[in-house]
Amino acid sequence: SSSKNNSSGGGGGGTGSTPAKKTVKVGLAYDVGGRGDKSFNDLAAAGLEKAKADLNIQTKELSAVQGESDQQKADRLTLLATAGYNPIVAIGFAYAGSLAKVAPKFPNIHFGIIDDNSSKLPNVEGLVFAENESSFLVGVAAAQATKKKNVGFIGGVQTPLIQKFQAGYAAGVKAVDPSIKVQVAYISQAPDFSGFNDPAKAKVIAEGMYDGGADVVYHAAGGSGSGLFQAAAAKKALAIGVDSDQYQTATADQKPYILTSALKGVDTAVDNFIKDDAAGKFKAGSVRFDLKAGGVGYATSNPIIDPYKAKIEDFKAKIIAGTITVPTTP
Amino acid sequence: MLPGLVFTESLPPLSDPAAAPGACAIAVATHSAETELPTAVAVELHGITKRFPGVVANHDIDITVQRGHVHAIVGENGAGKSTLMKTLYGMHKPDEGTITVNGKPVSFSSPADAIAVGIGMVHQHFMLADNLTVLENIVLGAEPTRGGVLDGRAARRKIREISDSYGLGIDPDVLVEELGVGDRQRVEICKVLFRGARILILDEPTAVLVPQEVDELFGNLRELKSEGLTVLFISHKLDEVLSVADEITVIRRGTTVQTVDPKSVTARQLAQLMVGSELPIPELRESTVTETAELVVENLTVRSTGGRAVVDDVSLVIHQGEIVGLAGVEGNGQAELVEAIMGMLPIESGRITLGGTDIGGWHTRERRENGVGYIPEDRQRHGLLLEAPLWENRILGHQTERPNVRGFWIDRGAAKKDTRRIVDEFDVRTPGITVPAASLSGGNQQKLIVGREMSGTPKVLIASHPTRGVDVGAQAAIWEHLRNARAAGLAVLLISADLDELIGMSDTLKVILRGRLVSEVDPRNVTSEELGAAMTGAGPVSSGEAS
Amino acid sequence: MRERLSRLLLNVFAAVIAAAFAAGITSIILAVRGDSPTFVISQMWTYGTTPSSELTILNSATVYYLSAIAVAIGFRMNLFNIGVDGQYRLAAMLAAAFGGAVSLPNGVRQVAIILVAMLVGASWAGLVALLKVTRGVSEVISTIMLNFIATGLIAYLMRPSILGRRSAVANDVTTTPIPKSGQVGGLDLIPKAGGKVYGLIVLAVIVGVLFHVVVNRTRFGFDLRATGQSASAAAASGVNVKKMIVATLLLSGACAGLVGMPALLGDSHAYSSITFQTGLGFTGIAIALLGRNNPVGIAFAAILWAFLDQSAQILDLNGIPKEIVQITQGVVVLSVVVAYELVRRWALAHQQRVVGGALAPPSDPAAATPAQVTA
Amino acid sequence: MSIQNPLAPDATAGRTGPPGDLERTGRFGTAQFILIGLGGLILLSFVRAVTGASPLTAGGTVGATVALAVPIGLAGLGGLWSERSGVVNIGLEGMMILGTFFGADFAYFSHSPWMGILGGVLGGLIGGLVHAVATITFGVDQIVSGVAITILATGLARYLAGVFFTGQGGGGPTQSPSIPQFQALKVPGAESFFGKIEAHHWLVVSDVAGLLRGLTTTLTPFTILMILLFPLTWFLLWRTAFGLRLRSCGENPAAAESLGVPVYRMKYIAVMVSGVLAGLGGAFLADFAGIYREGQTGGRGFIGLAAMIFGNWRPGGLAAGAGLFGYTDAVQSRGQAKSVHALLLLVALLLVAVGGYLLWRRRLRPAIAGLVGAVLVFIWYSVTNDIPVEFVPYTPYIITLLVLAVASQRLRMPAADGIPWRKGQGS
Ligand SMILES: Nc1ncnc2c1ncn2[C@@H]1O[C@H](COP(=O)(O)OP(=O)(O)OP(=O)(O)O)[C@@H](O)[C@H]1O
Ligand SMILES: Nc1ncnc2c1ncn2[C@@H]1O[C@H](COP(=O)(O)OP(=O)(O)OP(=O)(O)O)[C@@H](O)[C@H]1O
Ligand SMILES: [Mg+2]
Ligand SMILES: [Mg+2]
Repeated sequence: SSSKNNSSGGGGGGTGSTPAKKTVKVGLAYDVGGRGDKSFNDLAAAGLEKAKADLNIQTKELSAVQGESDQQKADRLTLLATAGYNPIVAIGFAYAGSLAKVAPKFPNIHFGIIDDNSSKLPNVEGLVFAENESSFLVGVAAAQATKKKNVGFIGGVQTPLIQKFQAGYAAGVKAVDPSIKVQVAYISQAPDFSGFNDPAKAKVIAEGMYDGGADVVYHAAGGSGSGLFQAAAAKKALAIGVDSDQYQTATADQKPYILTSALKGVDTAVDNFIKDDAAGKFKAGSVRFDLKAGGVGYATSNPIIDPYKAKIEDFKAKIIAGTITVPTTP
Repeated sequence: MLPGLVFTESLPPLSDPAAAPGACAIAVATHSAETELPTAVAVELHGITKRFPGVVANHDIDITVQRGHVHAIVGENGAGKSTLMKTLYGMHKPDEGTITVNGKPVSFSSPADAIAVGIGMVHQHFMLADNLTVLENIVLGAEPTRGGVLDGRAARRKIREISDSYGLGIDPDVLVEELGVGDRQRVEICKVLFRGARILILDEPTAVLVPQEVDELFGNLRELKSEGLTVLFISHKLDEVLSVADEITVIRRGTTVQTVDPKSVTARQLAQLMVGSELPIPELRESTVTETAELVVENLTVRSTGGRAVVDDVSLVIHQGEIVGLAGVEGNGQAELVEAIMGMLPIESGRITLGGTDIGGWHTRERRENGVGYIPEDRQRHGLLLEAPLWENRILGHQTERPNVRGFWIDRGAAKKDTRRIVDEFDVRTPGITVPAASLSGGNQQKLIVGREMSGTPKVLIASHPTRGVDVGAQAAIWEHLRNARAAGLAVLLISADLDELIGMSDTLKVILRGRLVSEVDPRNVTSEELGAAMTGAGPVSSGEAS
Repeated sequence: MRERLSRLLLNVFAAVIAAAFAAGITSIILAVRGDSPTFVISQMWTYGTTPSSELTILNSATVYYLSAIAVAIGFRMNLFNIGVDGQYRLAAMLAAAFGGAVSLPNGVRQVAIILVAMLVGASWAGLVALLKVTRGVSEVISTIMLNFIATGLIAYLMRPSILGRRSAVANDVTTTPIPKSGQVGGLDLIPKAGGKVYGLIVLAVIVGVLFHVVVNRTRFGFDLRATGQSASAAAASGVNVKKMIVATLLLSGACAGLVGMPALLGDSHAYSSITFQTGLGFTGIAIALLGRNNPVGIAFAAILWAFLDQSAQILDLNGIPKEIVQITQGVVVLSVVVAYELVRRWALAHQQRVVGGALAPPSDPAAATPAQVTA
Repeated sequence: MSIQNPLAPDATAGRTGPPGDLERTGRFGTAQFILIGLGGLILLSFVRAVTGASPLTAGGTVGATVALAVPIGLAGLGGLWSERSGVVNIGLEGMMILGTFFGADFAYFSHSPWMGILGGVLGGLIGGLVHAVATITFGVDQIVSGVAITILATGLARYLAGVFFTGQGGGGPTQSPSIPQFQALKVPGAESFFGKIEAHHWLVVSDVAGLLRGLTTTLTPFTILMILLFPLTWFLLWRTAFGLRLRSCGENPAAAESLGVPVYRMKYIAVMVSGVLAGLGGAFLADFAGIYREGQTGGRGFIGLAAMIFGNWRPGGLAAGAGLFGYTDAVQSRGQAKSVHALLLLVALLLVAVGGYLLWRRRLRPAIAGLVGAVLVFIWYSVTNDIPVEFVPYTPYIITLLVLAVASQRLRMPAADGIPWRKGQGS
């Protein structure tokens, strides 16, 4: 649905005193960690920055704290709404419950929410991603890169969302070669979210996987992921990043070992949502950012991925065509 | 008590014995030392005043202590003895006055300063860490080291030397926790000697000791004296004081009353100087013993966690109106026997019956509900909630009984009313019943406990050291209450380290040794020396040997 | 009564000193960073006192209160129940599953759910008691361990094949939602707040009153406090200390079980490991001690805590890092307890003076008073 | 001679320990410890062989055990110092958080992991100092102060991270950029030599090789230094005059004061060292992870506290507790469900051993309980192939609790632990 047809410039009905840019007040409610978390929230922030290139944006960004109640989340959204921000983007499905309570009170404000499509309200748009599809593709890459027919997956916290990554990855690996072994580990269980912030533990788990025969390990563990990259560099084995292209942010000694990353276009989603809304193209319901829509994908910045690209593209085409349906649960 | 008290200067020696009310002729100490060099004076306290919030604990005190003397200080509970000694030991600074040690004026800001000039103190309450060894307790603060490392061998050697030369019999490597009170007392003394103290302060060192141990201690003191050490000695036991001291200073209500020569004063006169009253004598009047056995203990055995029989096949009958005394050196199973009777320790075998009912399987609370009163040995650990107000302490141990409770509820009104009754009847000196128990002096805490345990007509009273550390006035009151209750048919088990109390207050007297009842003596014709001998197993008492 | 009044005044005085001190420290930090302290404080006050903030504060405080009472029950007996966190999470989860599964008439259902929560909380705490009285395991360790184990157990039980329900649309696993007939409606206590106060705030009040009555007015409470003040004296007085440990932990756990109820029955209606509020057990520890384990004190502490939580939200909006408030919270706790302590010392000295005066020194220093216990 | 000794059997009962010992040692001597260790190794080797769960004794597991145990052990050691002086320190988590931040901060900006150690020391010291001022000078409830410090440290670390790391490649309020790390000291040739033996999966021999491989290839200078702190602590606290004075403050401060020991000063030192140790634990964590990450301590401070109690307030016991925790954590992390399942067999066998020992000591009731437990665990082991994955990350907690439930607890905390002390109070 909403694709890359960015509203370039003021679009219709520009009220701007500025010649080209329309002024919008965008409110962002981050999940725990907020801007600067070098992960999910930062991707959203990047989307906001992108939107700034085209729009004259006043932003207000608030973030959640660990262990807060639904009501505190609702208050955060209300705070933004009453301060006149419109649209408001809630980053993370943890806001689903509070949004359901707040949105009806502000029928004239448009809300976007990442990773949730449960809302049927007329002023809420859910922005969800096919993480399983991007994970499938990096699974295909891993299956080709492994020499020992043994790969690994590290999940930060065992939640349905992270299991979606696991399911797609395993399916991708098996699609190439069903005999490849997939080791799976989660660092913690919800509501113990320490698994997203424990690089030491991720390092130990990754070392265990490499020692246990794996030579490619994929993580969906947020801030713990750096532990995987360290282990990979130390063991001279391969690792796969998540969400953003982690090859770009890795240290020089780790770079050679980062095969690829499963990309999740939270930035694109936020960017599009803001621009579409500014262009008067807000649509209630939900948008799914999948391979087809270009909302997810895999990174190719490390040249060592090149030999495997053909096959990956092959599978990608099949998924887009619908001949392969990627599972969402392991 | 006594208004219009005349405070006098203690030095030069008081020549006006009439200053003390009751004016008996008290010979004044003559100080041969006075004619000697000034350096013969070890300690001189002059004009010492120490105030606490609302209390003047010491007021214008003057004491001169000769080198090589045992100088006793006596006074009733709260007279200010400990406060004065703590001042001398640098634990707090006096508000006024000067301290001179060995002719030099000193000003201490911590015990370390006092230790440095050769003063050592054995405190009224033990200052020992249970979980450390004797050696560690002794060397603490004055550790011999070699290259920073604790030199255990040197320390051990030095402790053994001290122990041998003063006959202290100390084993440096035991945990203090495992020691009885007598040993603890000796460890305290050794601690002081280890630091090379030449001036020793002993604050009520004998309160917990039996006569033999007291003799031992006095032997040690004489030993020290002959080495030229000076001893300041506090005690409530006046005969002891008379036997060991070279000089006695009486303190009353914070100030020195008089310094006297022990050779020319009697215990009675001392008591009068202290409190202005007669020395109370523990004694029972006519026998009230009945035929009805109230508490019967048969073949009771209790084992320690290590499996040893700490109470070994003990049988005991206490009739209504009878006080059964139990004599024994501390640590011979008295505490365990009491705790077994109270249901605080599991019994291995044997029966305990109360008024004919077997109570062996009952819980402590049931026993108490059925009329067993309990005055514990350690009042602060077992008898009181120090931070709770007096009226809550009235409830403690009787929290299922009227008037404290009505059904499920605490009856605050009634409990407070009854607390007031106890405070009045037992002369507990307190400004009110809502102050915390900790703010009462030890003697008054004890009176509260005695009053509580005697409320509600108990059938049996287990009284462990009911007058320990209590001054002569309070002692008399407690004895009187015991006598009255006995006359009303109370059965009492009395345990005490004070042999005069045991002999005077018991209808029947038994001796416990290594967990066994070894003999029964007739309290009417036994001396404390004989009893003491029986307690140590040195020989059975000839008189009244019964089974 | 006069005594009580003066004690109350003293505590108020302490609180004022503490607040001033905390404000001072925070001001310094703010000033270093170049923000105006007065601006921040006035912002926080303004936002914290809006009706909708008041609503959130009251609701948060309700939950904090229950948690702190659960902790305080243990503290009153010298037991350190760090395990409230695990207890309430497990209780909320199982009670939610129960509430979603059974059908009972309205009214009965809510009560049944609450009872299940209390039962679960008590059982999880009972494990601690069992380990302590039979095996001598320190409750500090066992509760820390059991908090983590509860997480694993909840995750296991929340498997879609067991008690969980995977949402078709959202990325969440929840228990079956409790239908209307099992929910507890809110109260319209604050006009214009745009929401309702948890109906179970009533439960919190009842728990507070019960806590006070049971602890201070009953035999059981006396035994509990006695054991807390001196286990040896309590044992000698006939209290069965082991039984008391079990009873206290069961009660504490049952109370912990209630912590999740206001939100479950009044708001979320289902348990989700991901969105259900966590960490309340730890907040409870701080609040219990801040409120000095006293039901009224805890109420004030809970409200203060909730106020700081809530009013901090506004700082983000003004570009001031919110973590400043976390620092403030830490400082507030410290300065409040320091002020209490200073006032307590002052009161003690004062009491000594009074007692000393009542006994008219120096005529009889013997019975005078100090409250410090000699070692 | 005293008359007391022969009369009071209590006085001499239960005396143990050689004369050279300043404090009573535990029930086990060095020889017994070695024997138990050997027995454990054989048992472990047997279980590894039967179950095929090689992570149980792999060289990498040794390295992981050490890496996971050290931060916990250091936090526990911090607790030990503080509590030995009579101050309960529940703020270890907060001090550790400060250690992670300052450790990473110093290491990053100085480009030297050694400066990270210094950072950890400083960070912890700040926390320790606050705790000391609050609890010692102001006599604040020690638990409240600890809780407050943890809250404060969380806020402070985030605040400072925002200030220092924003704009530094990859850093921000929640994490630092990658920081320079210590490299493992590898004994030349050890890797391949022991590795080969290990690969044969011979009973015991391969397991020992695994152990040696771990020790010779995974330890960094930081690790070694931190491990040395355990014997150093033991030495300082139990063998020096300073240590005696410090411990006496935790046992009976009134007695200590009456002998001229400066109680406040000793407590201050202890609590500050406590903070330093916890801070080092944090710095170690950051060094091992190669990054500061908000929340990376993940409750390790509390687990350290538990390990300290587990170890009965002694460095050896604490090391055992932390080691047990680190080992099970390493096994579950590296081997996941299968290895944890294998641990069930180990638990069953250990229960048999304990039951047998108790039977030999004629302690029938607990012996039977132990054996019944063994049978139950064995049944569980044999009828399942796995344990639920949800429990896997929590294996260390379950095992620790089980060990505590089985081992009878003779805990002895310092007598004056947690009781506020005021100068002159004992007078
Ligand atoms: N630290 C203190 N603070 C306040 N008052 C104190 C303090 N120490 C002692 N007092 C008061 O000073 C008075 C004298 O106490 P002190 O301990 O010197 O008595 P004592 O003569 O040793 O009595 P006892 O025979 O009971 O040992 C007591 O009544 C007590 O109330
Ligand atoms: N540091 C202190 N602060 C306040 N009061 C104190 C202090 N030390 C002692 N007291 C009080 O001083 C009084 C005398 O204390 P001390 O320890 O000498 O005797 P006690 O054990 O209470 O009495 P007794 O010797 O008669 O049993 C008691 O009332 C005690 O509570
Ligand atoms: Mg005294
Ligand atoms: Mg006294």
